[in-house]
Amino acid sequence: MDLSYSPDEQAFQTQVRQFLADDLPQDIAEKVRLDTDLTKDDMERWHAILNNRGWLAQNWPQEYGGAEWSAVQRHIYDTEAADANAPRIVPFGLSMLGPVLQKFGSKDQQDHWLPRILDGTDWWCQGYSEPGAGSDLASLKTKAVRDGDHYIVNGQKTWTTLGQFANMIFCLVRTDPDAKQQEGISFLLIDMETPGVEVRPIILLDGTHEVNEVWFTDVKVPVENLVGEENKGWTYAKYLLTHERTGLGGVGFSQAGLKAVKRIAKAANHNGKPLIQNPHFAARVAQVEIDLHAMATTNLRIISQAAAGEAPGLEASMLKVKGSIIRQEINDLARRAVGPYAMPFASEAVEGANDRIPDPLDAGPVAGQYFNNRKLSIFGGSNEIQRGIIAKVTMSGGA
Amino acid sequence: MDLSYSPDEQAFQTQVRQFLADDLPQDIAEKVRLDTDLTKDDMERWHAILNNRGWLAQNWPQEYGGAEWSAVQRHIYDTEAADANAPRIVPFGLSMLGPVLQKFGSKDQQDHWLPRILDGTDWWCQGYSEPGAGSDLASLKTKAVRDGDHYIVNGQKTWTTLGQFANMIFCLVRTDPDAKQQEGISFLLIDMETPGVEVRPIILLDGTHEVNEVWFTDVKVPVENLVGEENKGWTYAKYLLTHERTGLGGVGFSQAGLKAVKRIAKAANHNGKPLIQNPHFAARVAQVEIDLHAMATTNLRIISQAAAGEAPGLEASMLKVKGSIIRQEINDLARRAVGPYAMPFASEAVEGANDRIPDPLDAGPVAGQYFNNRKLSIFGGSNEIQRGIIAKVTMSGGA
Amino acid sequence: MDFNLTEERQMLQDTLRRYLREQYGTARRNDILASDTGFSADIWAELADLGVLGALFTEDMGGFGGAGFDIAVVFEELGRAGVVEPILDSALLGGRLLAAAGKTDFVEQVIGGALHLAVAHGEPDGRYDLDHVNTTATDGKLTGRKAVVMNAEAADHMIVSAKDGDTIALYLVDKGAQGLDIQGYPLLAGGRAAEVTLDNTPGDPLGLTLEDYEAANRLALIAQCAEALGAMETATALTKDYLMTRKQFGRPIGTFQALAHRMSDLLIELEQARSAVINAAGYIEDKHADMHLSASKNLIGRIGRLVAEEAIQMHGGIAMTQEYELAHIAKRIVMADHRFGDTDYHLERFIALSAA
Amino acid sequence: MDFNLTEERQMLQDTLRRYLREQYGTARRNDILASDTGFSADIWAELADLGVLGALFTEDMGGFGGAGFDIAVVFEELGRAGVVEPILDSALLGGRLLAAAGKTDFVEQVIGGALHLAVAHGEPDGRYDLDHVNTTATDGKLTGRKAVVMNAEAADHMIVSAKDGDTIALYLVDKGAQGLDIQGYPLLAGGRAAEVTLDNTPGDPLGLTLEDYEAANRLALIAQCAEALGAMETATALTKDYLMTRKQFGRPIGTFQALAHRMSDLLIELEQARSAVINAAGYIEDKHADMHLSASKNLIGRIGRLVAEEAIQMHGGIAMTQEYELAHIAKRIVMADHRFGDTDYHLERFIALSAA
Repeated sequence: MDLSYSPDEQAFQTQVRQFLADDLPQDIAEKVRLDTDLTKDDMERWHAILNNRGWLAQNWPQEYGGAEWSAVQRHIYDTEAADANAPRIVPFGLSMLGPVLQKFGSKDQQDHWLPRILDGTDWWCQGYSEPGAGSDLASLKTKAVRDGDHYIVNGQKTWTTLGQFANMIFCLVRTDPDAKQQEGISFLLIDMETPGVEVRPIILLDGTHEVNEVWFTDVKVPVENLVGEENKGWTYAKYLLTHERTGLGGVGFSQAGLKAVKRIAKAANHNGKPLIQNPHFAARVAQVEIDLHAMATTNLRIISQAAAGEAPGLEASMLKVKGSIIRQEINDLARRAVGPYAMPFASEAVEGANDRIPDPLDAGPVAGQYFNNRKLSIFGGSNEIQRGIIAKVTMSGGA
Repeated sequence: MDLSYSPDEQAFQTQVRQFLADDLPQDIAEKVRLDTDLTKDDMERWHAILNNRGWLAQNWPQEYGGAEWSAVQRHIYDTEAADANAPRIVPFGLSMLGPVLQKFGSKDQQDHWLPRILDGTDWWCQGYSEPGAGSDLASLKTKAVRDGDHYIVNGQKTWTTLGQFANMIFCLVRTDPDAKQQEGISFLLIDMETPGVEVRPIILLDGTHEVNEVWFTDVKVPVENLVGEENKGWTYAKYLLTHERTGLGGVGFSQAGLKAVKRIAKAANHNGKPLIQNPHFAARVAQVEIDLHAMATTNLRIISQAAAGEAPGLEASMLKVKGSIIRQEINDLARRAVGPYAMPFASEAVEGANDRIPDPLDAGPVAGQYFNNRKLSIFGGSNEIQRGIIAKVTMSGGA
Repeated sequence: MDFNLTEERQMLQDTLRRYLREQYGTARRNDILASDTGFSADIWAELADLGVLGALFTEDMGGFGGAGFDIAVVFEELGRAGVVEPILDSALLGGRLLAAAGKTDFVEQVIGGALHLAVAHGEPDGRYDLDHVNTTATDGKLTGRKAVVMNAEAADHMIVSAKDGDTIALYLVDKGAQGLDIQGYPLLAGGRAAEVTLDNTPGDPLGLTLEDYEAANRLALIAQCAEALGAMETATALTKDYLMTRKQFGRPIGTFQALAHRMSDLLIELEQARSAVINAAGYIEDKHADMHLSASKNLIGRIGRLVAEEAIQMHGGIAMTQEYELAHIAKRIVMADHRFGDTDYHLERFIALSAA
Repeated sequence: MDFNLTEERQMLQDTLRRYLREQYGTARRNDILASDTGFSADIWAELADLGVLGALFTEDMGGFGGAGFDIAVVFEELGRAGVVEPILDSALLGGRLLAAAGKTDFVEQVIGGALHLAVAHGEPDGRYDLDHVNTTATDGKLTGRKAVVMNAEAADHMIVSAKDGDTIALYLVDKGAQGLDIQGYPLLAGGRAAEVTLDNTPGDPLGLTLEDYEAANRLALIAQCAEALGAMETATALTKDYLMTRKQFGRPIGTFQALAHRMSDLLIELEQARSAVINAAGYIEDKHADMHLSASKNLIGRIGRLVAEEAIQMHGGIAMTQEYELAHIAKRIVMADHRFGDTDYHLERFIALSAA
């Protein structure tokens, strides 16, 4: 048992820290710190900087241009990046599609699409969820019918994150309507500029535009955009869901968030003293800090297992549940800390509103973020789904 | 809307308070305050004092010798009695069997049994629960087979509270083995001195002997001890369960418990100051006090509805859940307050142990009580059962 | 003991509930939310016509209510419908302060719906502390900054607290007064507020002190608790409906035990919240009124968070979208915690007051 | 980073777990609980033979372990089996204090299982405060009262803290020393303690101060956290088994969603508790060791209450009976909060230490 980093890991940490200090644009970091919406250009700029350093595709094998980092290295990067207010890497091309293409795509597909992910030619989004299907992917209805060299796609996807910036979408579509639930599904790459694709914004409850509906009406997709075999899409989707399951706890984000809460609470007045000295507020902060500290160790344990080749199973679900609870609690503390200044409303979706919002504690839109991050326990397999998985596996004697 | 007592109610309160000050034996009150087990004699003594005053059968009609108090009067008595550390009235004869006999018993049964409840000739206990049946009364297995002028009873009851003191037990028994679940059940009065009745103690986790198993082996019960009609026992049991559902929140007990916690926490040292001044402890106390204060008003609202003739339905389940949570939280605070002195173990079940336990804060066996009162959310329809009832009724549009 | 509404209050409740159900649906409100002023003059006038504003004042003041339970009834219904019009600040808080100052002509206009007010008391670093006032009054000229002043832009007059020497006193400042600067902005849960700067701005002394402000603030606390309760009732009802409508694996998700039990807990807490509002309104004349109010605001804050979060969680994705009714209601509930002292503020005050 | 046990510790864990599973079942333990001494001399001797006591001491001290993780491994297993023998107080706390005092001959006897100790530090009104000592030492004679002294009756020697002038120092007091009065009683979670009165009782100065006591207390904190973790593992396992065995409406109650989800939450918190123990053991040499220990003890206290209460609740009636295994285990978990500072005590200390 040893909780400290090895000399190599420490050296890597120093390298990452130096890179962030040197190369992370300050205007972008400030936006991240204040939770101001990043523009497409901001995100592309940061991807290019990372790609230039060879650190964009952190989990890809080197043969595809990846950094091929270990789980511990990725953890170190995540922690340092969150601390430095670096934007997160947009995961759809890099963490999700990339590994699927590397495992199941044809040589042609790999040669064509992977470099375009790295150099930013394509912006990918994910077409999994459908209205009414909730977390139950197997019941999806979007149809793709083979017609010569093409599929004709009809249907609707929803909760498509950053779809407004994307030119490509990877979709699960039903290719065999007679097959049982999870069979008859295929994995299709669709150019969003094809006629019949329409993106409609969904404004979230905090006024932000993060997610979209994507509608398909007689959209023609070349058959070479099918990944792997027809009707085997469920296998690829599952691979994607079980792959890349470290980091689900969002330890780095929570650590950065807690740091911000403490800073705000040191500045905020409460009965003539800094709020952080108020024992009730301090108790809340301390308890979530203690929870987070334990979860960080749980996270490292899982990473260490992953490094040893064990696939994280239940532990990933556990981390996702506990991680979302902790992050949401930190969001709650932040909104409490600013007091009445939690009420003013900043949103890109309300024209010009961003400029005029008073923020004497330099906290950013903490109440908006509180509401926005309710998504953490809903999207990507709700906490109820995760609890169901944990119970099912454990009770059947699996753990 | 008026939250205060009427002049009549205030006068009644004064009367009750005076009675308790004058007539409640101090040795008994001290035992109640310190949660020392009461002897059978203690309980009988207190019943006799109440009966002498005409206040023993508070909910009985005057024609049967009852006080026929209103719901508000009963609430006032409960609150004052808890505050004065009066023992609770043993409910089996008075609150449970009495109303059933008055509603469904024959004139002979009423004339014979009701006076014996009042004067203490009989000590009743309840034979409902059976091993393995949990809160599901309909699945009970104890059989009564008619044989001439008698029923022959075989089976086992469990969780029989104070059965060790009882000479009579009212039982739900299965008289028609072919009937569906809730049919074919009868309500039978059984003399515990009949051959074939055996009472075996169950020691609870805090070492107390409160509940028992009662075994029946070929027990002969005269047919005149059948209440109402054969195979209609479920109806009477349900009447009993829906009757008398005010007071389920245990407001008086919680108020007395909270008062004790505050007294202990004023005396207990924490870092050189009284524990009650510790903000974390004070916050816990304040929150439960606020919860309790709201629940007291909820309780009064339900009592006021009951007084207006509305049957408390869902609200009773709600009170039972919230009331148990609040009482258990108060028990938790009490055990925390005494610090290391929560560890010593006092139990009547351990011979002589009671005398030697150090208790510098004069708190009684607070840790034992903490464990003992876990029963509040388990016995009498667990909180899970209550939540199920609330959901079922509400979701089907009932409320 | 009596837990029934009087006939008058029952009628007021029925009328207001019916009016809002018919006139204040999600679409109408979304239009109001998106408007420049952040509130509807038509709704305001109609509420005045219905007697809703008059119910906030005693007969002495020219109204026909004014007691704790009148305020609770009105604001529970406003909360149930997610009303964003600043009735709490403009009519109740502002109006009752002017009534306390004996400005009967103004109060008459408030009741009639013609006069809009704002109350500028809190300051940027004052958070929830009532006695934190750094704005100064010198020879009737006010100088200082006021924070998150509700309805400042639309107000005909503003009631401003300032320190004249050691004493906090209240002043009436006219719209457009010299040196008055109003920087408005929208609010997350609807409506608008502003940062208000006064620079030697003339103010008319109202003859009111901090104690008078505290008295009006007590009524605001009842109103805020009741409004949150009403919103919680809507959140709970929406969730109940959703759980019985939405199906998974062929049955309503509300029949799954985990959600059913959590729904039960919400219903239990809703009863607790209702009792908290009754206590707030019922003990307003009690010598321990402040302790009761803090108890209620603390409990409403705790239950509010639970209800808002659980309602969103049990809905899932749909509740994350701005256009769904619950989104607005949940924001009203949570933002109620940021007014007149939050959960922790009132916990601390309760501890201090109950130890005294 | 490395989260694997060393081979030696893995072996110790396996051996101890197997031994306790075979030799320390519910029936055997119930006999021990009902015995006059409250512990079994046979078990003690066998644990010593297995090397369990030696694992608590470094090689320098004559043992073959003594690090944070050695202690954690031992006490997690003792906790898992609900062992009531006072190894924590007698062997670990007492033994390590004597080791710090250089009493190698005594330590050898402790490791061999021949010597029993008690540590008398806390006082009746001291609660969890480490520096609260009113017992006095004058010319080597001790006078005062010590509270809830574990294993006092069975101890061959007692380590007693007392104030010599302004300094708190530790003394060795022999069994049967003059003026030593021991009033023993059983404990709710098993074992025995005593109120100890000293009246001019001769004590041999150990040359140790409060700082030495605090150092040994850190190890006791690791042990207590690990013991509670082991007990929580048992409570969780028993609950899991029960949920899959007990049926209602024809299916295991664990397949009902509400219980299944609550079980999942317990499993999640159990992982948190495991991490808390790893942190306690892993940061014992860190300059922020006390902060880490307080974090762990606080978290173990919070999770412990949850696990104990939920395990009982999900079992229902059966868990309320003394004879069922969970009853004892739940008591061990909850009573762990009353040793070496409870949840609130360590929350406060964590706040103080993390602000510093």
